[in-house]
Amino acid sequence: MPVDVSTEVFEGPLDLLLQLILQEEVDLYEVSLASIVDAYLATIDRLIESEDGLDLEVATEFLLIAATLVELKTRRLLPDPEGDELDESIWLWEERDLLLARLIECKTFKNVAERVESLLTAAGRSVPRRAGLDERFLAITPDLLGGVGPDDLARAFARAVRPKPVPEVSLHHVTPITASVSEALGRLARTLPYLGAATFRELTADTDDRIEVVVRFLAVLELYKEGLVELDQASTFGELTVSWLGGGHSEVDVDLVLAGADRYDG
Amino acid sequence: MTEVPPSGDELLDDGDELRRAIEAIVLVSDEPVPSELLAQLLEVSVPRIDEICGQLALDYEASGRGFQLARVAGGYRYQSHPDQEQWIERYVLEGRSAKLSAAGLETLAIVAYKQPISRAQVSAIRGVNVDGVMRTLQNRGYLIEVGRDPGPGQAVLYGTSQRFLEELGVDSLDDLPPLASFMPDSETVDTLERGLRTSIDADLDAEAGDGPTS
Amino acid sequence: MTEVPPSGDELLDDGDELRRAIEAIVLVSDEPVPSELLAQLLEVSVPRIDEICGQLALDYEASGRGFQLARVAGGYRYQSHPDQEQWIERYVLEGRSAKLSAAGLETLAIVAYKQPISRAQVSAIRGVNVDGVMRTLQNRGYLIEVGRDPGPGQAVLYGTSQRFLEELGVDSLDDLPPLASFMPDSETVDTLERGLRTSIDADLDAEAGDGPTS
Repeated sequence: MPVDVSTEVFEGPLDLLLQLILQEEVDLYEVSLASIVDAYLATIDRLIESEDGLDLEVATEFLLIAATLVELKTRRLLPDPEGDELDESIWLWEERDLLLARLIECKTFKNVAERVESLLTAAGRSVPRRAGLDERFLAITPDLLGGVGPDDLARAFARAVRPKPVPEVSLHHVTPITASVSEALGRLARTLPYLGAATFRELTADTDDRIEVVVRFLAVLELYKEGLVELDQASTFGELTVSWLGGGHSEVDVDLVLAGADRYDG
Repeated sequence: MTEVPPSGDELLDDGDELRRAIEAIVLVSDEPVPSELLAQLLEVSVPRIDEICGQLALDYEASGRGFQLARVAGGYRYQSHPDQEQWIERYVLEGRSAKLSAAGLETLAIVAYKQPISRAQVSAIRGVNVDGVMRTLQNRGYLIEVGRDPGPGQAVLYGTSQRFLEELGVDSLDDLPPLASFMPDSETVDTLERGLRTSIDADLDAEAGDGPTS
Repeated sequence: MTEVPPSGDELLDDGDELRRAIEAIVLVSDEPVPSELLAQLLEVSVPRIDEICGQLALDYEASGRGFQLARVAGGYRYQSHPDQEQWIERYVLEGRSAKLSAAGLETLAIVAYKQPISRAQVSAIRGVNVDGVMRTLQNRGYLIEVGRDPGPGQAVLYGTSQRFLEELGVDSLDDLPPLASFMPDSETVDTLERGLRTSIDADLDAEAGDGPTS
């Protein structure tokens, strides 16, 4: 039976296999090679069919692991009655152990990563003082740029232009999320009836701003909740198509939708 | 968690909570923090901020700390105590080459890549007042005035100096590395996008009843 | 409070002078100040520095300061107290780095324990191309190039930076638990093993008698 693949946010073939096996045990209290192989192959299929496709290097690794898995599964289904292919079986066995060793190593570093993350989070609660010397003392040093290279300068620039956290204090006055969702809703409710249908990518083509993308996504969900649009996605990694169901354009529709948006008000 | 001092026998009062927050904010700031900003952040009046900061400065002095809370350019900042100057000089001269603060380096980087640029424009990018930092960089000979904005206001425009190029060890501004490879990556965006996809999938699955299973 | 009364009638002792100098120097530094450097500048032993700094950190905690003196990456630095996080967050902070993705964390974890290590080696462990992630980590200052593989190809070898320790808030890499302690538990290993088990294994086990166990 299908392993739950809708949860997959995996990084490459090894990670996928690791998740499939551990996930299957959680779901079924036992693991079955057959269903893992099936899920694995199904995922590769979807990746190949997805619009981004698979790059060759990644695909090779996926296929190598898949080949080993299929071989293992075949052996299981068709145990060799003669027993005269012992050499090949031993070879397969070694492949299996190699794969197992890689999975264990992969899992080990995932565990380390968790610890690193918790340390980073704990340390992130404190902010170090980086103000440095005040101007009185800068005057006595001859080589203020000592040790600073062109790359450091470029990094400093990147740091300076990195989007800054929104100061929370401003939220007391403007509640920007509510405003933006309403705004996005209004715009969608006005444009979608004319477009009929559009992909989410098209609906966000004019912005690079992550917050804006999230806001529009919330707006789309809101329309979906109100039964004004239909969402369709052909494959897991495919485009999300938003189709208007709300009939012709009218002010009533917009008002209705905007009324719904009030629920975002915190 | 706000904790009670280990052996303390009275709770920190409201003033103590404010004091602690002010200490934390001013400590991590690389510019003097205006009273008005502190008042806004901590949701108390400006006179209350000034009262607590004044008391705090006296406390540090009375307990013989090696630093001070000083009022500079309309804001508060920590600085080393004047009577510790000899040690600071020793640290600067012997300990290692003194460096620009992170704020100084970022400001310099913005001017280097965006020149000619006005103070207000640099300030808009960094999100803080940069008057002090710009003045320091100018005094050090890294920044020079290169003209005036033709628009209304005629703001002074700044650029980097020859000296800056020399100390950085490059021949000309053209030798500065291209920014593309240093810009914030799309990793975060990707993660977010994947998160969205996952939740869309979940919704669709729930709706359709037979989502994309294997 | 550990302060001398304002109208104190005794001079600060030697320890107090040292403490004040340390406070001043650490305050004006923009990175952790190594004990060795403090010892050299102040002409006392390293243990004496560590003793005074340890006491100072306790003093700040006991008197409920909004900041801490922390030992990080082999040195001392001032940082805001963790319980003041909410106020610091309200204050716009430049350069407060975005969270690392899972891929970033795993790559960092591998380099931290396997350094010096090449990109290809990290890639082999993770089973995916890590070029982009490694570049991001390098741009963020967590990874640095530490040398080149003497073998053919001369691959660049990477290690973690001082900055990584600072962000992690640990004194040195030795403070991280040994890698063995992160091995998946035997239950997980069993599950993984069963996931790859074929029925022929049993036959082979019987046949080979003492074959290598997994």
